[in-house]
Amino acid sequence: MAEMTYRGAIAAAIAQEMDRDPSVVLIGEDIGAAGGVFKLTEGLFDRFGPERVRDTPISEQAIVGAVMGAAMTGLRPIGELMFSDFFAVTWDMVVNQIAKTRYMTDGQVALPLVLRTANGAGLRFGAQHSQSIENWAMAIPGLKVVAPSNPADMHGLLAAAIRDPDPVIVCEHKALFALKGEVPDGEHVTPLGEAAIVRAGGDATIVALAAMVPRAVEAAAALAAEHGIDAEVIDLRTLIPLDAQAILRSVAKTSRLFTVEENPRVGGWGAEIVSLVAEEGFYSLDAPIVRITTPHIPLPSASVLEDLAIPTVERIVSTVKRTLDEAK
Amino acid sequence: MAEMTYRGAIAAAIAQEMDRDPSVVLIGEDIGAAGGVFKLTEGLFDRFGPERVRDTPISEQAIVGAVMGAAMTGLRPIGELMFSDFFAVTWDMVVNQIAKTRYMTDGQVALPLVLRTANGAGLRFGAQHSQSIENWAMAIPGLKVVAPSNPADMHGLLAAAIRDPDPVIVCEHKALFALKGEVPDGEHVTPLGEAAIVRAGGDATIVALAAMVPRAVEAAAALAAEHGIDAEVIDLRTLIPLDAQAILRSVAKTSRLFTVEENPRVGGWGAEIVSLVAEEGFYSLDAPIVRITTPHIPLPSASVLEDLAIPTVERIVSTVKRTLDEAK
Amino acid sequence: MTNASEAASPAPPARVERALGLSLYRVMQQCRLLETRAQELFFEGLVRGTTHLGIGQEAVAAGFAGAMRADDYTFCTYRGHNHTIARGVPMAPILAELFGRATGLLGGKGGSMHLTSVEHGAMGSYAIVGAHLPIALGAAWSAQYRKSGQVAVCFFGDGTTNIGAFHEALNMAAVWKAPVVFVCENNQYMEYTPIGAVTSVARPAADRAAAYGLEPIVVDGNDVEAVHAVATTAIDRARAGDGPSLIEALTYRHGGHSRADPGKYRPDDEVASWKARDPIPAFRSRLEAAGVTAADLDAIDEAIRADVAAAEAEARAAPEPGPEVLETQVWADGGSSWRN
Amino acid sequence: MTNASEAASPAPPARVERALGLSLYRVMQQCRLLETRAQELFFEGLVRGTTHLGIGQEAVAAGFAGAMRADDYTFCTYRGHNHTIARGVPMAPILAELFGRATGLLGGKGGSMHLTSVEHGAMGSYAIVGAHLPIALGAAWSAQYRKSGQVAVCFFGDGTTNIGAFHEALNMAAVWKAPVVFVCENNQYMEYTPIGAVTSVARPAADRAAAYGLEPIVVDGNDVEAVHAVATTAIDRARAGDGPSLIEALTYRHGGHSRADPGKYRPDDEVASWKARDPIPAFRSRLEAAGVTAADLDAIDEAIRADVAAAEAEARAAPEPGPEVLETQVWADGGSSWRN
Ligand SMILES: Cc1ncc(C[n+]2csc(CCOP(=O)(O)OP(=O)(O)O)c2C)c(N)n1
Ligand SMILES: Cc1ncc(C[n+]2csc(CCOP(=O)(O)OP(=O)(O)O)c2C)c(N)n1
Ligand SMILES: [Mg+2]
Ligand SMILES: [Mg+2]
Repeated sequence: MAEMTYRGAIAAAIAQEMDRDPSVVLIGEDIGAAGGVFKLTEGLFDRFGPERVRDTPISEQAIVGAVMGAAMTGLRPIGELMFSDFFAVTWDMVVNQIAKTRYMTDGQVALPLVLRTANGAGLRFGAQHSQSIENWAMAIPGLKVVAPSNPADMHGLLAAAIRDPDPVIVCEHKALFALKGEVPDGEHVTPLGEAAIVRAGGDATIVALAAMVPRAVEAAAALAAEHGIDAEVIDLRTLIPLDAQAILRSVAKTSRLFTVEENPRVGGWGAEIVSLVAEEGFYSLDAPIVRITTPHIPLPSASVLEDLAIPTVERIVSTVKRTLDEAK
Repeated sequence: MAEMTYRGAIAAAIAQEMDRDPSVVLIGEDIGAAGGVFKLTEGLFDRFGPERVRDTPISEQAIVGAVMGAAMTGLRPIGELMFSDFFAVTWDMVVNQIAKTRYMTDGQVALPLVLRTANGAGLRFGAQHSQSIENWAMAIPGLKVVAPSNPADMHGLLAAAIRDPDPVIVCEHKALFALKGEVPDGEHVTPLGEAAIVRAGGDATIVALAAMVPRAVEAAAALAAEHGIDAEVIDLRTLIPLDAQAILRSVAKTSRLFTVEENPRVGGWGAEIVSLVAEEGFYSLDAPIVRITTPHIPLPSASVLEDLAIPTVERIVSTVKRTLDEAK
Repeated sequence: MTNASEAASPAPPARVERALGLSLYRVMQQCRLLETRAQELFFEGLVRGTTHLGIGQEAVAAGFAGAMRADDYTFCTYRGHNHTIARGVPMAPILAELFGRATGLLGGKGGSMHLTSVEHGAMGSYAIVGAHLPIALGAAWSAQYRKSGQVAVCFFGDGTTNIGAFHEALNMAAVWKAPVVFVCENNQYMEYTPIGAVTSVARPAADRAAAYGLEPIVVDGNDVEAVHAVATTAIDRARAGDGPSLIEALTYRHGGHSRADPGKYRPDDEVASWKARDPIPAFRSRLEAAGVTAADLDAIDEAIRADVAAAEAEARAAPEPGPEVLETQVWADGGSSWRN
Repeated sequence: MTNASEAASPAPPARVERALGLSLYRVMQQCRLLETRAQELFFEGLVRGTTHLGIGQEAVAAGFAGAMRADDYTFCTYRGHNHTIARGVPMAPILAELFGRATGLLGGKGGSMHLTSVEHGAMGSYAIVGAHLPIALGAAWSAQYRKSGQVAVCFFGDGTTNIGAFHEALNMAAVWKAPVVFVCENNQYMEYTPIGAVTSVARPAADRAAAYGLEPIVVDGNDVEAVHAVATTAIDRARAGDGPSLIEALTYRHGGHSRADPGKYRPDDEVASWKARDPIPAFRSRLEAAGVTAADLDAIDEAIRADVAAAEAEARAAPEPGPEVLETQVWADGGSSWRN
């Protein structure tokens, strides 16, 4: 085990896979000589050279299109979109081309590619640089979606995404870049599609993702300490494939479900989890299912406002407490 | 009352608003002299001239950007995107610019604009020309979303969208273009945000939108005739603003909820309706909530496959029947 | 087969050697005869959804395909039947795809707008204007990285030069010296709108070449020999590592934009003058002037007619796809499951 | 204030008349002194999130703003402080916005990257590269339709010339003869990457002008008089109905791209040579050569310093926004309610 930052785990996972497979290449803006604006790809250019770590112009459609063209002709390319908000500029390439081509060609075209991106809020960057777009990607058949919450998962899931035969969107959470944690030594790969029960509990299930996981864990501790509520916390880790069974099993035990997400109120991934349980776990439930989300607003830049917008530990605690109280 | 097609109602509503307000202008590809590839804007060019009905190059980013710039400087522009799939090409303009600018500028910038688009499946156009993207738009704070199911609503809601002070996405369903219906004479405007109870019933609530409304109505008739199940059918008409109360009131009465949508399985608008009721209407429910959707696949082009993918009357009937049977 | 230019001065003899000439002719006729039949079948209701025919533009497809190596890549648009045929993809699965049958090239999942045959280097037909230019660049980048010597050829229309993806792909290809040839088939119209009405320059592709440090190249897209020559030069250049080219081929679609569009927005004399320059009879005359007999050419036509008829019979007899394929091939495991 | 070019040949006298000269100088100094202080405050932690400074590029903002009519429109990028100041927006709400205070220009909702003041014609700062070019075109189209005589001026960087929206906006503006002036501030870098490394032509904007039927126009972006002259011509042309222009202004940012970036990827001598061509001391010398006294100029500087200090004090004293504004102004009814 080595201690590593979430940021460091990204470059380490990419290096691990580039060492292993010469068809892995990386392109994006300022990722090469400069090592990326968030220093996520530092050292890769020096180690693997300009043919494998390539700087691009500001041309997100060309970046993502090129990644697709390379993937269909024998490479395993990784494209970086500096901020996840920029997916909007190249959404056609992602949803109409990459996501649909295997199906449209009845399996003739394989697209083993990764699109990595800095996702989420917390850095006071304002509405156009702080979004959480994992829910956009989740709604598109043909994409897989990964959003790790800690360095070990960042490393393991990114490596798995690079090896995966399908297009994978990897959401790297900006607020977690400096987070430190243990990462197993040796080749570390974590299968896509397995949620992690990060805290076991019997009274309520809290489903979270990425930067909301540490908050959910902290909230669960507070709920136990202050209110005697023993919550189970599930880190989804990947939205697609979704570990639906982990959620259903947990709800079967706890009978109460909460989701904690950075997405704006309407149409976030939480709604999908709720819908799954409202259909398949309905008879286990004994309280309303409550989503804890950002309000349905663009994200504000001022620190106090941004902090108010994103779900807090206090909001999780009070929502769970109130819902369980009312259900009694 | 005049009989009109859904297609005709579009041009009629635009003409009504252009007559009324000289700041209303229309741009898009082939919409002028040619009257649009679906003949949705036929006659407008001859009547209002090239300054108000303007053909554009194939430049969706420029079309939508120009609409935004015009809206912030005194016009009430309408932009046409020929197929809703093309929203992906200009998604940045829609979600990062149009949706966020009022909030980011703390209300300085008003954006009274409409983006109209041919949405939905049924014409065997394949995966890149058949999508239902109303769920994409619904998830973006700052956008309003309209999706009419009949000529009268098409006329009334489009007129309301043009008068609305906010950006409105109007989804015009391709499979309904030829549908005929009565449209009230005189200035016909239908407020945004009011669902319609198109069939009253006490045993189950079926929430539908656009082309799924006639199917839900037909299914309700079959459920009554064949199975003695008396379903209430709600046509949402607008997703944002959402008539949540209409849904909650209905579920309070029927205790069972179904949604019928063209969206792929994961992350459709149905999930938002389910989540709303699973939280706020939970104690009324006595059966699982079931979404009837397209599978989580891109849309196939072959007629038989496309017909299998989109929710059918039979699928609605059997799903409602089975769910109610199992709940007994 | 009558020759539309008979009334004019006699055709000069073909310059290309006989085998190549016959092959270019054959490919153009394959395109023409298959599409002509497909259009009839659209009106009969057998071809469903939509079609975008390239009748009149065959010389571009044949000229380029004839200059490509078997492992080179073709990227084209919804108006892609010609390019797919030109790479040697058999007719029966193409027609079956247009009919939406199980034996279709894409199993009925893609349709007319998405013809693809990876084994023939036909890397897809793309229906969002402009999207495939960056994708073709990506294939070229891959070939460059793999040092495979492959070249990507990317076809698109005049209207496509005004969309953002065009610009991004051209710039990045030029910076990377990627082995890709961008071919604008300037058929004068973006759907129903004359290209000049929505474009800030007279030659939508050629007048943009300098913006990417490239030479402006214009070719008579109805002269299959001229196309073949330009294609050979550009492909050789790409293969040699000298980077991309942007070529504007002037041509015309004889029919409407798609489906049942009769193309009435076009002046009659414009249509007539372009039809008089139909690439197929023009090239036939040249071949004859170079000594190929009418009988040889007629035999080719007949063989193709027979192929089309056989393909049609096969496609008609093919079953509709069954429900079991609806949810296959969303992901690489062959299925559509997104959860456990 | 020392003059960096003192060592070189003496400055030629300013050509513009005194009042305009002083005004251009004042605007440049306002930009410089406010941004210099903002940077210090960023390192103190008072300015949050991010900033992108235009120190070194002030001549472009001042030269253009000085040529605009009060009701003309400015569209700029995240590197937009200069352009916002140049339109006359007061300093206190700008600084308060950078601090995230309730009295900020955007109530703390937008931040440094989105400065907007509609009443001053500052129609927004846009943080997705390229997005505002089509939006500026739309404002110009609106002015054209309303026959208001207004012109939209749109500023962007060299890196922006490689994104699709640039291409679409330029073509559509040219076809529509829209009254918009596109101004590329070529500061030689796209973030940390030299523009030449990712661009297929030497002059990223000027070498693209012909692709839209426009004249290539290059101006010394560090010479405020030259900028003002070019701006006047282009704005007049747009106002007269003669359509858009694309202008490339050569300039340099003295500091890094954003936040704490020290800009170390740039060669020292390159930085030094551009700093020696700092637009402000250069213009000061010209003003002095034209007879403006150092005392007059010092007085301007002092007044601006006092303004900056007052703005800072005001912003420091301002309250943080309260929770009650979090959900306001999503929609025109003032709120965020999306349901009943
Ligand atoms: C992004 C996008 N916008 C619009 C369309 C609709 N559309 C399909 S073909 C076409 C015209 C294309 O013209 P051109 O590039 O000249 O190709 P041609 O059809 O003439 O071969 C348009 C506007 C589309 N498919 N994609
Ligand atoms: C679509 C998009 N891609 C990438 C970025 C990240 N980014 C912000 S500024 C910048 C460089 C812009 O360079 P240039 O246009 O020269 O402007 P400058 O910063 O030099 O003023 C980049 C890549 C962005 N904001 N938007
Ligand atoms: Mg064309
Ligand atoms: Mg720059």
